[in-house]
Order: sequence, then structure tokens, then C-alpha cells
Amino acid sequence: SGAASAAPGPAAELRLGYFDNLTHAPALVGIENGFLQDALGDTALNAQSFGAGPAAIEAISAGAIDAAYVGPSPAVNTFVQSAGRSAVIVAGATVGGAALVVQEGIDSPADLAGALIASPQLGNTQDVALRSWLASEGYETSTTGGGDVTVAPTDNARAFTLFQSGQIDGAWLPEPWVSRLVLEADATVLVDEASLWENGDFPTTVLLVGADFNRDHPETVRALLKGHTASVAWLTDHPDEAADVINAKLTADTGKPLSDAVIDRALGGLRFTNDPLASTFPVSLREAVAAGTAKDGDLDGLFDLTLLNGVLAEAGGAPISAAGLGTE
Amino acid sequence: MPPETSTTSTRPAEPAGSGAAGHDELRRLEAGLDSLQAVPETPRGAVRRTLDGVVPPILLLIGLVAAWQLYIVIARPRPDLIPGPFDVFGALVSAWSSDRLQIAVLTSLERGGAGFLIAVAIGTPIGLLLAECRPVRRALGPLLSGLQVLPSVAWVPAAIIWFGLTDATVYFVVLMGAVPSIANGLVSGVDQIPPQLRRVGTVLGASRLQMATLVVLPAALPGYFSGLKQGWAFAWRSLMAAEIIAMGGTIGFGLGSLLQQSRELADLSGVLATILVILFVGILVELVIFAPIERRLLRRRGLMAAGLR
Amino acid sequence: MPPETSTTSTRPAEPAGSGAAGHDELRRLEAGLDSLQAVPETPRGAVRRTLDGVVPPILLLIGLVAAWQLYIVIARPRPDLIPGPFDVFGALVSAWSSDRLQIAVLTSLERGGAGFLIAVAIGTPIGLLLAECRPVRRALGPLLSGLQVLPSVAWVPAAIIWFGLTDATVYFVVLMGAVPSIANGLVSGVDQIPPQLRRVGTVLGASRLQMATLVVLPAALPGYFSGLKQGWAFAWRSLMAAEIIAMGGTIGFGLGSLLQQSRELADLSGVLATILVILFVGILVELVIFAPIERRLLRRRGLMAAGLR
Amino acid sequence: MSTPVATAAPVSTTGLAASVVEPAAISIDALGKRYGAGPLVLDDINLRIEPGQFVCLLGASGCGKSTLLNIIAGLEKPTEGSVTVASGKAAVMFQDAALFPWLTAGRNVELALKLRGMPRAARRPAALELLDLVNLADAADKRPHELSGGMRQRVALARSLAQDRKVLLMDEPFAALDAITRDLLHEELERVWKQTGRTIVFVTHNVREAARLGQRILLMSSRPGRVVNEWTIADTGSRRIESNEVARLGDEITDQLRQEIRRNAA
Amino acid sequence: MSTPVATAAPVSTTGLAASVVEPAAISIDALGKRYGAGPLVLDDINLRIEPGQFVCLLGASGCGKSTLLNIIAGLEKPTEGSVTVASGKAAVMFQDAALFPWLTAGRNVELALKLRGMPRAARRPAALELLDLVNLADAADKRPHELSGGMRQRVALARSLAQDRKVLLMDEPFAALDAITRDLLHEELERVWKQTGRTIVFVTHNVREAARLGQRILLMSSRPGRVVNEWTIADTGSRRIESNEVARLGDEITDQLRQEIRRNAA
Ligand SMILES: Nc1ncnc2c1ncn2[C@@H]1O[C@H](COP(=O)(O)OP(=O)(O)OP(=O)(O)O)[C@@H](O)[C@H]1O
Ligand SMILES: Nc1ncnc2c1ncn2[C@@H]1O[C@H](COP(=O)(O)OP(=O)(O)OP(=O)(O)O)[C@@H](O)[C@H]1O
Ligand SMILES: [Mg+2]
Ligand SMILES: [Mg+2]
Repeated sequence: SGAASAAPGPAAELRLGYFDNLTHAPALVGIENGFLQDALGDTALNAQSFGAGPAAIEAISAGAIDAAYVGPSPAVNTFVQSAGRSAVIVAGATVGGAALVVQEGIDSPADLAGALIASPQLGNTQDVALRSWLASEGYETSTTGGGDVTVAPTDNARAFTLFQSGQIDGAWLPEPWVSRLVLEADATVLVDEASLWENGDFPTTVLLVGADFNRDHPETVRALLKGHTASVAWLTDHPDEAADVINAKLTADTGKPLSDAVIDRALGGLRFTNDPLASTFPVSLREAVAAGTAKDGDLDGLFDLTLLNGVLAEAGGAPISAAGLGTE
Repeated sequence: MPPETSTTSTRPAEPAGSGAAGHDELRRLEAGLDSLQAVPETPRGAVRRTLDGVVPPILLLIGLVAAWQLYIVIARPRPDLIPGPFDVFGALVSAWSSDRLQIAVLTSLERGGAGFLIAVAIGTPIGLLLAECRPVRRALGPLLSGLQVLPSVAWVPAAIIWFGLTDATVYFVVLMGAVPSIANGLVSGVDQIPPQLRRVGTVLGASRLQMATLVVLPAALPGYFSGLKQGWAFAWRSLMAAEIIAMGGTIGFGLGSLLQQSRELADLSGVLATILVILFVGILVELVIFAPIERRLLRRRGLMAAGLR
Repeated sequence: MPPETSTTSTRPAEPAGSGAAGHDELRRLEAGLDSLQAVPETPRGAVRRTLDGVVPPILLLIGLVAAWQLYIVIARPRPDLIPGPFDVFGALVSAWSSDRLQIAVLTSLERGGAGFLIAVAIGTPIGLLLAECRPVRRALGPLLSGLQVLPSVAWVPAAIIWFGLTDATVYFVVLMGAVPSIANGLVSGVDQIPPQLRRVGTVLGASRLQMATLVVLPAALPGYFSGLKQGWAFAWRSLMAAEIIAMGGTIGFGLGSLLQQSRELADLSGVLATILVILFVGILVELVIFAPIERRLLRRRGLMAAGLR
Repeated sequence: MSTPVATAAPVSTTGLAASVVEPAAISIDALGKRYGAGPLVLDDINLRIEPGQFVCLLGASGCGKSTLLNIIAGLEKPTEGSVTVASGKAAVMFQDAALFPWLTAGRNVELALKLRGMPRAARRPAALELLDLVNLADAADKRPHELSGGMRQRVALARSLAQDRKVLLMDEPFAALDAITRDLLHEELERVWKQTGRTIVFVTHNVREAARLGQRILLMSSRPGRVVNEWTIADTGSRRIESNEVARLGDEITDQLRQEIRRNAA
Repeated sequence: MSTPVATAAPVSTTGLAASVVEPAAISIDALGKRYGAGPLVLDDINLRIEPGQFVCLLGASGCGKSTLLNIIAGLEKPTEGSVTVASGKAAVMFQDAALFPWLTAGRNVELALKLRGMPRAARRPAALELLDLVNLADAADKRPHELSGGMRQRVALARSLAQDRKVLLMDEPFAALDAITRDLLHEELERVWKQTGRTIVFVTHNVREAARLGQRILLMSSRPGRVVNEWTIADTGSRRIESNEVARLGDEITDQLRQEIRRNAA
């Protein structure tokens, strides 16, 4: 790739992948408000929107992009599959904001026997959470579609229409879909994923950088992290303005803004932070392996938080721990 | 200008055709000619020929795999981008031991087979109608050929909207792929019947029904069969496309789903292993089901190309 | 038993072949035979025949659309499940007026065309090698035929992992679809050369190169061309599959992407409109590019089936 | 041993036909034929063929021999005039044996018997008998592609005989065979004709073949096809095709045929 | 007008060959041939063919005539013995005209001229001249499929002549034609032979054809193929195929040929 072939030093261009999702708010705000480009300086920002984690990961692997905001599961997947050679997580972005919503009449986990429940994508963060929660409730699931409760990987928009027409009994989804289902399809929240985690915190989005790019262009990554932390800080400081900025970017990309009610409810469940919550990753991987959606592997080296901690230290912030899975 | 009459033959006349002795003479002559003209069968050992056909590609395959492994050992590429033969084999074994491979193969074969049979049941009468009824053919023929040009994968999005992520979607796509080629196969099979055979049927006094059952259908069989073979190929292709695109929902878990799942897990070994399985199943169906029937059909009619068994 | 010698002929001998008068006589006889045996051309008006071929399917189409509209008017089905002809037409117009249709058609045609040309450039030498070199053919032939059995859609996930959502993915899939069938077409074209033609070449003293350029290649042309036609069909199918599955990223916006986008917007009118466009483009390429060349090729060799123009 | 007598008759044969009382096997009356809007192929053909007669129809390529035969067989409709076959329908044999390739030789003959309405049990022995008539009893279980061209034509002959029709029409049945086989089949056909008493109309290009086989030889002109001359050979004792008589008759017919052909030189 | 004389010669012709001084056009010595591990197809063939001679090779199906011809043409390798063609290579004509279907008649002939090394400018007139030799100058721009079978064979003949080789080998070149056309082509070939002085080896099944054309007729046995008899016809004045002499010689050859065939009755 053109960026990677340059001599060590700032890259001429940074190609950044993100989703037009509320959970990618730090990217949306960073682009929309110019935090990222400001921090990058002479390096041109080339932001590309993706629809799903695997596509973004494939783009990093193919050298089509240099960095991407993705969910933790795809990040772990590519790291394990490539024996640690594809990409590293350099920062956290979003935590929280996923839940199991169900049709009226399902009031307890016991009512789920024989149900059909959607998850965004096989092996993604919510899919793994759903499967391991079901397992903890005593239900058997299968990646081939059988079991006591059928888990149907279905993209979010489709899950929404299927839920509306009553063809699925529930869905374990990220924001803003939880809010849309609750507000627009009369769904009720059966399980908030936060309740399953210590402190109620679990990573939803992290910032992933291609390993080669991270090695060749530390200055560019550092600049990216500067923009990123600025974006996260802005989001934390301006919860009232966040909705408008995010909607502006969503409208620009997809032509479809979220309703105010949905975006307000959704932002309430999300928290933006630079901490990738490294300690949760081994737990997630164990669950994913148990659910049959990932290979077991060594996560050592998954995080490279040195640059992030440098940036934070400059701004007087506390360092973030890699929980022994990489450099700090 | 009549020639001179009553010129007695000067040669020792020997009217071979007259009388019992003449007939015997003729019989022996004919027997001699028949034995001279009979093409001597040269049954070059079937085993030998099978070996000749099977050994070189297998050697090549082994060579290719060895070169691949060598490359892996020397260049040590990223295993998620270029997995080694052992990784792929491992993926195969793990998919097998977790039963996902068996489920996928069985699901796909079942759906492919059922879809194909439905397509035969639909395509055959359509083909017959087209072949035997001129006005229908003029009107419908071009449309059907047009449908054959349309990649059946284009139907997947429409089918998903109509039927959701259910098996109906898969069957619909399979049918749209296979029916036109089966119908067209039958039409071209009927078209290729030598007109002489129909005339013989007429001369022998066959009724309309007898003509159809005793002459047209058996004569059209080879063409129809190659239509069926092509129909199967289309059904299998369409099935894979539908399974890859329309994954999830209540749709069963087939080879296409396995493939797409491996992709989503960034598991290239799994992807390659599944491709191998798809290839293997395709070749197996060809070899086990279609090839023997076709060989029998063609050999009975002496249509076997010299190079084939 | 030598027959009696010196028997003078009793008939008024007329040695037609000897002398100038005999030669003239022969010339007139041959001219008479030639004119009797020449097959009289019956140029049934080309316009008339085109009309005969085009009118019935168009009438049928109009009838089908009318029935469809009638159903919409009477049954009033949900427009998101069964849109009417006007909805589909509207979708077509709106895609056109927003330039998305043109972009999609051009992108797809460009990629299909470029991919096809690359496939020709790769498949032709492979085919030649296979056709002319026995050991290569024995080893590689079965593998190539096997690849033809593999639905090229199965390559999409692997290609995406290798190349990401870039045009390289699309081209890779198109190549995997088209190259084997082009190579196999050339091989079967060469195989179908009547052995007599090669022998004539040898007898006429053609060198190896002359044999290839003056005899084998022109003789294999019809088979090669039908391989090209099939290769295009595969390329187009594979392209659509790749575009539908691999949407997004830096991948250009083709017809498959338009289809998939319409699906994601649950816009069945758009889906059906795109299917119509895909069908139309497929038929157009066939009619405008391949059909005239094939007709010319076959007519020059008198291989035209009686029913065709 | 035999003394064939050849006589040239006037072109019109209707006067002859009128003087005979026995009903004709085939009678053709003012027959005309054109395909679609094409040129006239057959023009004013009048013929009367006696039962048991062996008639050879001779003419250059494209003169309408096959058309005439197909009209007699009922495979084509005449444009003008009428054709009557006294015994109803006729059996036909083509240049191409046109055996059904998916059936054995025996089954091919049996199929003809079946379509004629013979009960199932009787078919097999009847087919074997017919195949034996053409010296092919041993080949009953072979498929057409395993037979040589001559054997295929013999099976086709057996199949035509299986129809058990008084009239047998043959359209250049031996044209595609090699000379040795053809000579044998001439003897074969002559023997079968004598044994079964069929009325045979035999189309050929080959003057010597016509002279060898026919009791009566009709020469057709080209464009349009008319019967322009005929020869009757009184004695039909077996004649080897190399005999002087056949050769002499052949010379005469050849000369006339060549005149016809020369007329068409552009 | 002509007085052909036919004489039966001893089977072995080597004695004859030894007494002639002029070098033979083709000399074949103790030739044997088998395909792969199959039976012996040709066995101990010894032949000497004089320059300008017209030799007909006669035998039943599968006796090895084509094999022998192909060996002379250099298309097959002999298993034993040797073949020498004095003038180097031979021109060959097959039963199937085997014209290149993508070239017009004229271009087909031109291709032969090109492969022979004739400069481009000279080819067109030379081709037209050759086509005129076979009375086909008008058809130079027609494609093979527009020609009748007889015309195609004439083009093939012109193409063989275009090679300008002393020896012309013909493998049943007229077997697939109708009788009328075949007769004409006999005259045509005879005329061309006389005009060009080629040495011709002509393979046929057809006794009359051989007797009509050949100066020398070789009869081959079957399984294995050997030359079992030969006839030499002293005068080669033009003989119409219906003539008595041809007929009589034909009778004799036919009888011997039939003996050969009868030997093979299982
Ligand atoms: N189905 C047809 N449609 C139009 N014209 C036809 C058809 N069949 C034959 N003809 C024409 O009718 C004429 C006579 O054809 P026919 O086949 O009867 O001749 P033939 O004497 O049998 O010729 P050959 O000796 O070559 O078999 C020819 O000019 C031919 O082109
Ligand atoms: N390429 C071949 N491989 C094996 N056997 C062959 C081959 N060519 C010919 N033969 C056998 O050699 C024998 C002689 O064949 P050949 O073609 O020379 O006979 P022929 O006299 O030309 O016959 P015909 O008169 O039928 O043309 C036959 O038994 C044939 O089966
Ligand atoms: Mg005819
Ligand atoms: Mg031969």
C-alpha cells in the first residue's frame, strides 16, 4: 500500500475504516468535527464506511485501509487467525450499549425455550454474548442453526423488520437498535449486557491499527490517537451536542438520521472511553471458543497502548492497562 | 434407339441369386463381408486406462501441494492470508469433528437434490410443450433462453424479500437456475432428432402417442440428459450462491453458509477447506450419478467418443 | 483365367474423354450436373423472418405485463411484496435519473469486459498448451474440468479475504469463472478438428508452425468461439455474484451492488428493475457482440442450422 | 442363360394403362408438386405400376425422384393430381437405414411388427424369421452402431418387409454402400423380391443398378421432373450386373440421361 | 476404337521389376505393418510401380488398402520393410474432399501452392488455371459448403495437382459420389492423368471402377493384406465403363474378389 511503503515517518495518507453506527460515535464525531484531520496535520485522512466487522478486518488484511474502528470480536479473530501478525488494538472507544430485547409476553429467560433470536453476525461481540448467556441459562445453541434456542445471525436492519413482523422472538443488538426496537417496535429489554459484566462495563468498539502500519508510522498512529482522544473527550464533555453532530454525519453518509428519542435513549446506554478494557478480552475469547465461534489462541500482544499512554500522559491523564496482553 | 436384342452372354453365366445353391453362396459371401466389415473391439484394459487417466492429475496435485507447503515453510507468510496445507486439512478435520461439515454437506446435497428434482418436474413439461407446440415455442422460447442468460444469483435479493431467510428462498433460486436449462435441453434434444427417424415412425404407421413414446422421447434422450446435467450444474451453482448470500434466519446450514461463516470469522483455512469440499461434492455427483448414466446412454447408441471410456 | 483378349466393342464407341471435342462434351455435362446439384438459395425475406422471431415473444411479454397489472389492480397486494409494473418502471426511471443506473451498468460492463479480456488472454495459452501437449493435458485437464464444476461464487469469500472489498476481488472471481471455460472451449475446439484436415495439412507439406496457424487455429475457431461465449456467460454470472456479495469498501458500484442495495432498502421494485436491467444487458451483449460473429463464422463454413438466420 | 429384352416405350404410358384390366398397384394421375412458392418440382406425372412389378426410377440429382416417392408413401402431399396405392399404404426404405439407435436389430424389426399390430408373443419369432431372410439372424442382438453399413441396410429391409405391405418404396437404398456390398445387396433384394412378390419402386442415380434390377426403368427429366422415357425388360431372369445386356442397356440409358443433364448446363 | 488387353500376371512382381532399368516411381520392399499390438494388417508387400502408371488397388473392406496408401504417403510408418517414392513425396486425395471449410475453393488451391513455396503473386492465376483444368474456374469464389460433392472432389483434385508432385495417391476418391457424377469424374481423372502424366495409385472397392481406370489392377487379400493377383491392361485407350471388355475383366476380378471374401466367412 502506498502509505506503508513510505520510509519510517508520517504517512502521506491515513485510510480509516468506521461504521455508520452510533457505537462508532468517536469516529463519527472525530470526522465530522475535524478532530482527526486536525491531529493528523499533513497526513490526509481518508475515511471509509463499512457495513460489518469482517469487511473492515478484510480491508486491513488486504492493505486497503490502515486502521479501523471495529468491535472487539473481529479484532480478536484476526489477531488469533494471523498468529498475532495482522493488527493491534491501540485504544478503546465505546463501552456498553447492547441488550437482549424480546417480544411482549417473554418475561423471563425461562420463556425463551424454542425461541428464535437474532444476533448481528456470527461470532461478533453480541453473538458471543448471546450464546454464552444462553448457555449460562441452560440452553444449548449451535452455530449451524439448531439447539434449544435458535440463534439467527441477521443484519441489524433486517432483524428490526423481522421483529416488527413478529418473525423473530428477540434480538441481542447494539445501540441504536436496542433503542429503536424499544421505542419503535414495542420491544422490552430482557437482559442488559452491562448486567453481565463487572462494573457493568464491556467494550463495544475499539480502535484497531494494521500491525505493519503501526510499526512503520508510529507518528501517524500517535496523531490518530491524539484526534481520537480529543473526540472521546469532546463526547464526554458535550453529551447535549453529541446527538446533533452524530446525526449530521449519519445523514451525510446514509441519508437517514436517527430520531431524537432513539438517539437520546441510545446515548444514555453508551459510554465513551479510551480504555479498551483489556482485561475483558480473555473472558470474551473463552466464551467465544465455548460457543464455537472462535479458535483458541494467544492474545499476548493484542494491545499496543504505549502511544495512547504517551498521548494521555501529555494531556495529564492516567495510563491505561493492557492487562498483560501487550505493551503499555 | 433400342439396343440389339437377344445377345447371348459370352461369359460362363453364374446367376448367384437364383436357386438354393445361389442363396447359400450369397449367405457365405455376406457372412464373409460382415466379418470383414465388423469393427474389431479393442478392449484396452479398462483398469490400465483408468490408471492412465487418474495417475497424472494426482501426481500433479501432490506436486502442487508439496510446492505450497514448501512455500509456507520458506516464506512463512501470515497464516490468515496464506494458510498452509496442514492448516486447511486441520480446518477440514475440525469442521468434521464438530459435525458442522457433515451437516453442511447433507443440507446442501439434500436441498440441491430436491431442488433439482423439482426443477426436472417443472422443466420437463415446459420443454415438451416448447418442443412440440410451435406457437408456444415462438413466444416462450426466446424468454426462456433469456432467463438462461440471467445469472440466477440475481434472484437471491428478490427471493429474500419474498420468502425471507427461509429454505423457500434457496429453492426459488435453485429453480430459477435449473428449470430453463432443463427445458432448453429437452427442446434441443428434440430438435436434434434426425428427421429421418420421425419419417420412419410415420411410415411404420405410428400414432401420435406412439410417435411420442416410441420414437421422439427415446431419440431425444441424449440431449435431454445433457440438459439435465447442465441443469444440475446450474442448480448447484445457484444453491451455493443463495447459501452464501442468504445466510442466517431459519435457513438451513449448507456448504455456502459454512463458507460464508468461515469468511466472517476471518478463517481462510476454513474457507479453502470448504471450497475443496464443494469441488469434491461437485465432481463426486458428476462421477457417481451422471457419468455412468451418460456413458451407458451414449455407448448403447454408439455415440461414445473414441477417447472416452 | 485371363478373359478372351481383343474383343472388339460392339456398340458405337464414344470415348467422351479423348480429344478436344470430348473435353467440351465433358465440360457441358459437368456444368449441367453442377447446376442441377447446386442447392438453390431460398432467401426468405430476412426482415420477414426477424419479425416472425421477434413479434411473438414481444406479444407474450406485453400480455404478461398486462396480466400482472390487472392482478395488481384487482387484488391490490402489498406493494412491498408484489409491486406493479408501473412501480418497477418508476424504480427504473428514478435509478436512471439519479445516474445510479448508468453508473452501475457502465461499471459492471467495464469490469465484465475487462475481466473477460484478461480471462481470454490467460485462458487461450492455457488451452493451447492443453490441446497440443499430451502430458500437460493428462495432468492438468481433469483439474481444469474440475474447476469448471466449482461454482465461482465459492471463490468470493476467499477473494474477499485476500483482496478485501476491492476491485481485485471482483476480477479474481471473474477470472476463476471464465478462464477454465475458455481454456476448455479451445481444447474441445481443437479436439473436434476432423483428423482429415490435419492429414491434408501434412500431405500439403505444412511445417509445424504453418500447421498451427493455417490449419489448426482456423479449424478450431468455432469451438473456441463457443468457449468464449460460455466464458462470457460465466464471467457475467461470476461478476454479478461477486458484486452482490462483496459490496462496499472501495469496490465500484455495479449492477450487483445496485441489486443488493435495493434489497437492503427493502425496495422490491428496485430489485426487480435491476434484474430486468441485468437480463437486458446479458441479452444485448449476446445479440450485439456474440451472435453476429458466430453467425458469420458458422455461415462461412456452412454450419448454420437450417432454422437460424 | 437369360435373355432380357429392352424396349423403349413412348413417354406417355396412359394408353398402355387403359388397356389392362387388373387394378394397378400404384396409379398416379396428372401429378404435380411444388414446395411452397418454389418452382415446379414434378409436372404432370402419369404412371400405372402393375402388382409385383420392379420399377426403377432414374434421374439426375434434384430431379424430384425422392419427392415422387414421398408422395406415393404419403409423406408429402401432391399439389395437383392424385396418387392411389391399391393396397392402402406402402413400406419405405431410405438411403440412410434410419434404424432406431437405441434398439437392437431384432427390436427394430419387432417395433415395426408392433406398430403393425402383431401380438407381443408372435413378434420375436417373426422378427428372427425376417432377419434370417436377409441372412442376419445372428445379428439380432446387436445395436445398429455395431453393424456395418450393408448390415444396417439389410436390417432396414427386414423392417420394411415386417410391415407386410404389398408395395415397397426404396429411395437410393444402396447409394451409401461400397460397391462390393452393393452388388451383394442387389442379389439379396432380387431374391427377396421374388420370394415375397412385392411391388417395388426403386429410386437410383445409378444406371447400371437400374438396368441390373428393374423390370421397368423410368427416366425422369429435371426441372420440372417428368417421366421422359421408359424401358421394359421382358425377362427378369437373374442378371449379373457385369453382363453384356445390362451393359448395353446401360449405355443407351446413360446417353439419354446425359442428354437430360446437358440440357441443364447454364 | 480401343482394344484393351488384360493379362493375369503372377503374384510376385519382383521378377518383372528387376528386368526394367528405368527407376520405379514407387518401390515397396517386404513391407509389413501392424497397429500397436494388433494383428498383422499388411504382410510382405513387394511392389514396383513405373512412372506414369495408373495402378488400381482393389480389395474388400479393412484389407489394408488405406494403410498401404498412407504408408506410401508417409502418413504412417511401416513396421517392417521399406517404401521408396522416387520423386520424394506424394500428393494424396481422400474419399472425403477435406477442403478447408473456411476458405473458398480458389483459396484452398492457393494454400497448397503457398505450402509448396510458390510466390504470392503467382498463386492466384495458377489456382485459377488448376480449377479450370477440372472445369471449375467459375466456382473459385465459392465456399466448400456451397459446392456439390462432385465439385468438392474436383477442387480436391485441383489441390492435389497444385502440389506438383509426380505421384498422386487416391483413397476411394469417388466412393461417396452418386453414380452419374462418378462416371463423369472417371473421365475427368483419365483426362487429367493423360494431360499431366502423373503416376497414380487409386484405391477402390469397386471392381468396375478399377477396370475402367487402371492400367494395372492389384487385388489384395484380407487379414493380412497381401497382393494376391494382378492384371495388366496393355492399351489404355479411353474405355467407357459400360464396355464389354471392362465388363468381362470385371467379371473375372469379381469372382476372385468374392473368393477372397468367402474365405473370411466365419
Ligand atoms: N422440403 C423441401 N422444400 C423445398 N424444396 C425441396 C424440398 N425437398 C426437395 N426440394 C427441392 O425439390 C427438388 C427435388 O428434390 P428431390 O429430393 O425430390 O430430388 P431427388 O431427385 O431425390 O434428388 P437426389 O437424387 O439428389 O436425391 C430439388 O430442387 C429440391 O431442392
Ligand atoms: N489407426 C489404426 N489403429 C488400429 N487399427 C487400424 C488403424 N487403422 C486401420 N486399422 C485396422 O487395419 C485394418 C486395415 O484398415 P484399412 O483402413 O487400411 O483398410 P481399407 O482396406 O482401407 O478398408 P476400407 O475399404 O474399409 O477403407 C483394419 O482391420 C483396421 O481395423
Ligand atoms: Mg433423393
Ligand atoms: Mg480405406
